[in-house]
Amino acid sequence: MNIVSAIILTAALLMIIAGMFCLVRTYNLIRIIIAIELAMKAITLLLVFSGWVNGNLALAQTFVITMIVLEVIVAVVAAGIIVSLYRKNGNVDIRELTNLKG
Amino acid sequence: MQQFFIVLCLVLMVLAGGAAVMFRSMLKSSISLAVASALLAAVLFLMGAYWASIFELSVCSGLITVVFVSAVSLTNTDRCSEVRVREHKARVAVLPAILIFAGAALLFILFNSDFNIVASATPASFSAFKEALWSLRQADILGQIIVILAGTFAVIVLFKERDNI
Amino acid sequence: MSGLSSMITSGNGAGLIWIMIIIPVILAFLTLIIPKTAYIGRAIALLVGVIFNFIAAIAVFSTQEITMLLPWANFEMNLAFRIYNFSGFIVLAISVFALLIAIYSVAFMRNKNESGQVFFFYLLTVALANGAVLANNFVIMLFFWEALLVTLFGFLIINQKKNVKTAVKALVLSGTADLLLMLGIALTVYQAGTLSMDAIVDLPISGIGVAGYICLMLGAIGKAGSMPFHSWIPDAANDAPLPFMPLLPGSMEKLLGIYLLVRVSYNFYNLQPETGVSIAVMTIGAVTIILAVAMALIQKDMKRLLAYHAISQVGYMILGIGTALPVGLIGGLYHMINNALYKSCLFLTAGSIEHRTGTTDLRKIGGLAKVMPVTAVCFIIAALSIAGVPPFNGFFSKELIFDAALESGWIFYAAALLGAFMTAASFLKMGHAAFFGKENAPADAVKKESPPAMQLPMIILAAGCIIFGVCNFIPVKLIFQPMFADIVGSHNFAGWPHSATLVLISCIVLLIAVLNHIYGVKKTGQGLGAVDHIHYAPVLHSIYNGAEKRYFDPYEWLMIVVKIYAYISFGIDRAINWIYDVLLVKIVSFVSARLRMANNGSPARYMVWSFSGVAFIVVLFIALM
Amino acid sequence: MITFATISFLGLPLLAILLLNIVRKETGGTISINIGFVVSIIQMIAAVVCLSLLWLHGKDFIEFSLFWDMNATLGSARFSVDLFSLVVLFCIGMVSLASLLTAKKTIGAKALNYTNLLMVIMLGMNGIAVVTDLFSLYVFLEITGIASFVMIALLHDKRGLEGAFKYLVMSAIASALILGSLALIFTQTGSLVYGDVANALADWRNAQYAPLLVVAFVAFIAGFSIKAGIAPFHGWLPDAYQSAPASVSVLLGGIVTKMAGVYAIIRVLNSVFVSMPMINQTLLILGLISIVFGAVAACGQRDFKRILAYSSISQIGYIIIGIASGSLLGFVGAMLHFFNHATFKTTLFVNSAAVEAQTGTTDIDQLGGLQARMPVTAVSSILAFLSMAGIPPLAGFWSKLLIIIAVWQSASVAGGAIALAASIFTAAYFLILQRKVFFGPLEDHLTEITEAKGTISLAAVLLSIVTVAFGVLFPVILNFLHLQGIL
Repeated sequence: MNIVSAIILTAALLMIIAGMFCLVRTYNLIRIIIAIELAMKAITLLLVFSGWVNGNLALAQTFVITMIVLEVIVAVVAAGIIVSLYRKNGNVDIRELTNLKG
Repeated sequence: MQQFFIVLCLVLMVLAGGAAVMFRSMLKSSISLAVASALLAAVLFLMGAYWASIFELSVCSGLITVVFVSAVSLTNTDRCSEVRVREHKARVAVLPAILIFAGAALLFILFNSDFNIVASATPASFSAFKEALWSLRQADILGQIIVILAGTFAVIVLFKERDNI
Repeated sequence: MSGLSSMITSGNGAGLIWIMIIIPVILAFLTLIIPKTAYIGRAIALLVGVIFNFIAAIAVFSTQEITMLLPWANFEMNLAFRIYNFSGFIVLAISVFALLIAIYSVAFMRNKNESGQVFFFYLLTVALANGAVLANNFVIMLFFWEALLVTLFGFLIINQKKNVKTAVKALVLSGTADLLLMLGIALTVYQAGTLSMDAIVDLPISGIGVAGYICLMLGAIGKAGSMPFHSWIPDAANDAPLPFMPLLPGSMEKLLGIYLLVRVSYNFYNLQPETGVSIAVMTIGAVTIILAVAMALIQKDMKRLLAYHAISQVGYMILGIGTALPVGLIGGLYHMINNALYKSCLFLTAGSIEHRTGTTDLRKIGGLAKVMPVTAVCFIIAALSIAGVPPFNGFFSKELIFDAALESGWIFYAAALLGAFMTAASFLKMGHAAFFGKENAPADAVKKESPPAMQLPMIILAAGCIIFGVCNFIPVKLIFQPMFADIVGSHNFAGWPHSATLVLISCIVLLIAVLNHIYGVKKTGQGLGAVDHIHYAPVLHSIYNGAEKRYFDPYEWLMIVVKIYAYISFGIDRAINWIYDVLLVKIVSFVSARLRMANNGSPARYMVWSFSGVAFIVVLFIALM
Repeated sequence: MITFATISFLGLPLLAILLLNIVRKETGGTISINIGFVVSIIQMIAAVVCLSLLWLHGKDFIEFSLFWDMNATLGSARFSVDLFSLVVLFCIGMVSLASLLTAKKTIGAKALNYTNLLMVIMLGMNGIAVVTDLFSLYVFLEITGIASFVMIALLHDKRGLEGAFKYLVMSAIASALILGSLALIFTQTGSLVYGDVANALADWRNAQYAPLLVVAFVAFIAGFSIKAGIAPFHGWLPDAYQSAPASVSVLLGGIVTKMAGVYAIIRVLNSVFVSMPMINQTLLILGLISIVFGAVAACGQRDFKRILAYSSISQIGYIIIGIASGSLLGFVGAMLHFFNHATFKTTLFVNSAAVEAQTGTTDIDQLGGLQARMPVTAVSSILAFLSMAGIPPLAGFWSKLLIIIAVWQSASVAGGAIALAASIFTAAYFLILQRKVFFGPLEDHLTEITEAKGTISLAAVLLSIVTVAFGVLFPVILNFLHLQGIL
């Protein structure tokens, strides 16, 4: 068992846990996106780690780059929706988002 | 020595991530995220993934932070701090559940796997990277083109079009 | 003839089968489309259909054996047809009767509103009957067989609302028979392991075979209109449009039913004489003969009387085939074709009288022999045939059946003789009442002979009665004996009956019938009352009364059972309904209200659900590992 | 011919986006919708052409590439179409057409943006259908996702933004799960191309990092379950469907979530995770939960579109248990139910769009007796619902039958019985909806209502014809599949 591998995996898991915890706990819409970004950082780490482990780092890097592009677009769209919601509701509180239920 | 730096950066990254969760101010939170991202870029560099590292540094810790900061400033939410009312017990109860499952998964992996690192010390050469990106991942390149188009339309719909209310 | 066949089939009979099924169907829809004002168009469509069918049937009859197989669906459900001498003959017989009755109908249905529907169902029936006879796969046969039920129902509900009851009755009774047939097919296929009809040969009638045989047999005789599936036929005689009676109960259903009965008894299963099953079949035949003819005796309406005879004559065929003796088989088949000839002829004469007088009630008509001589002569020939007077065809086939019945047991012979007596008596009565005696007709009657188009089929059928009687070697020696050469052997049943004693006894029975008639006419003073002394005899009177009130109608019994069943199931139904309507609804609405409350629209809650879903998957994985 | 047809799936919408943004904005509206018509119709034709060419040449699949030819080394992500993806591509064209027909009357000034995004979403879905690589699958999933968030928020109303945000958050969690799982799988396999992964996983219990793979499978199932909206991962789905504009919910309900979730699961189970009883069993149980949950929850809803959303959850369950049965029969059943679901659910969403366009509401308590006023809508919705409930001559019956037989045969008699029994609830919410909306006395404020205009009714009629024809001709289709050796 390679100690660095263990630490990388643990760090990735801690980041994911931090992200998920923040996701469930927070009331702020922007922080939800930050939480998702945190989880995505961990995933990036995992992707490069897997390439590092199996020796196919070049392929892993192409995955990471494509993923980053997607991540940015998601963040932009999310920010756009949040800003629009702010214009409608006057705040960015997730508890306001309960018009649709049942 | 390289491995020591990797571990150090990882620890710092986790700390920065924790800070991003814990800070009450959204601005500080965003900046912590950017720091975590930058540290991640360092880790990637140390692992030999240079181009991924460059992208991470420029796009994630740069561009996304800009997006967040502008969103925060547009919505004036930096001041309104987190309300820490625990209305939903289920939402709090989920934390131990996540921890237990994650911990179990980690232990399960760590004590059952055997990692033989094939090429940890040899960073991917540029030609290998180029070969991988251009010759093998045609679909992803098309995907990137389309997603950028999608982002453009999203910006048009969400920002440019004025509401008629 | 072979030149013609090769012209149509172009060397391959498969196309012929398609033509026989598809062309009538297309023309059937054409008759529906053609408007009422263009009656001539409808008539031409009908005639083209039946003539085409006739030509194709000749080609079919003259070709060699052809098997056609088109894979259609899984599980061996192939679109398989087979032409061989027996099925070819039945198809030919059907086409002949269809042609003659169509010519008659064209004249009869003129200026009637329902002609379009009648012709539509007429052609559809012909097509389906062809398919049912030629099918070589049980599923395909069942499809055509069941579809015939639809056209039967269609015929019966064509114009009048009051027919609905009769139509439902016919549907229920024939449907029951078809259900039994389906069950029989299931049992047979289970036993034989194949759906292909020509691959099922001589299964033993033992164990499950008994059930399989009995169900198939009941299905077959149910189509032929035997007891206990008969009671809709007399009602239909009153209500249905005229072409229906000679076409379906008169000829086609007999041909189909007996065709299947013969195939079931001699091909699929191996019916042996003197076995319990054989006696059971003969009993059904004997009971059908006596009961139906006894009812026929007292009828006052021509069509209704003929309908009862249509049932009774089936009894002879079943009796003959049920003996499982070669002579009985040949007699039964010979009687089948004879019956189709004279019974259609009789229905056509009844129709001819209805056409001119507007009624077939024997109390309202009389002495028509002078105004309708052709009809009268045809009627007399057909009546002599059905009564079994030599040298007409009925005589010869009945003698063969008598022969077989006597060999199987004197009681069956006695029943057949009693049936012969009553048949003769009832036709003496009917002929006397309708054509002789005092001239009598409703006021609006047209007192002249029917048009030539209606005379022609009657004349052809009457001539057929004579030809098949005098030259009985044509059907017996040239057609039936070669078909069943493996059963009959080299034995020849054609020519004059070999037992002079039996002939003598038959003649005595006929003589008694004539004497009885004279006695009855003397007593009541009119032809119609010729059998009143039997009708109003002490014990028989009350039985007849009951029968007229339908106390002995199996359909009525069935309806009583159904009513009781309905009453019981109503209670059960309420209980089940309560479970569905009240309990289940309450549970569902309760649960779904809870679910609505649980979904409070908060994204965090959705995430919590998802995380618990992940936990659930982990638990499942651990459990499954 | 075949190159042209295959390339058109990805090339044509791209071309259309170029064309759309060249035209002047003032006249852009109607022209853009018409360009959309052309694209979706060509897509349907191309799918049919490819299908017939596939059968003519007797091939199982056609591989193609867009920009340059790739040599098939480890990790090269080519495109490929086979029977299932062509059926799905046809569905995409069909549902897009229905959505466009609905949009023509309802979308108004947003036509250009709508069509732009529709082209992007079509590209995303076509990509999901033709890729042969798990990572590319993720990329196109994400594209489809992003375009649908924006489309839900297209009208910029409060509810739309809310639904879009909920979908976005859940979808992002799903992406994280899927991508994490892919990273772990990549550790083991060194490539994410379907075939390579399948080969590498063939002996996964003895593999080097096997525990990683177990975690990867859990994350994988969870991620795709969120995308597909399988209970209990379904939370976002009714909200997104309800809040979207009429024409967008046609698209979402008819095809988008099925592509993003269900198609991906079927594809991956069929060509990557071959014969892994653990995954199949898990999906079978999740599918059964989904069937019962969706149907029961639908019974209590008060909104037309929400009922349809919950019924989607239930119907997705059927598709999932079909593929989870692991047999070929189950696969064919799932494929056909996918097609049927695309048909009848689209019909129903078109109907809800018609009701919304004419009465201004989808709340079933405020509706009633519309049968007399909107006969086309009423009849087509009855047909679609009967098909969904599995009433014999209609299309839904056959696919459901195949699925239940397949589940039954895979030694899960209880599963088959539950799936069968849940049809009762399908009938129940169908009756509730029909009684409240179409049957009964006409509400007073609805007396002025007329049938929906032109294209909406046209879409409903066309889809109803497909439902009925497919049902009636089904034995022929089954026999054809049998003759082709597929079943």
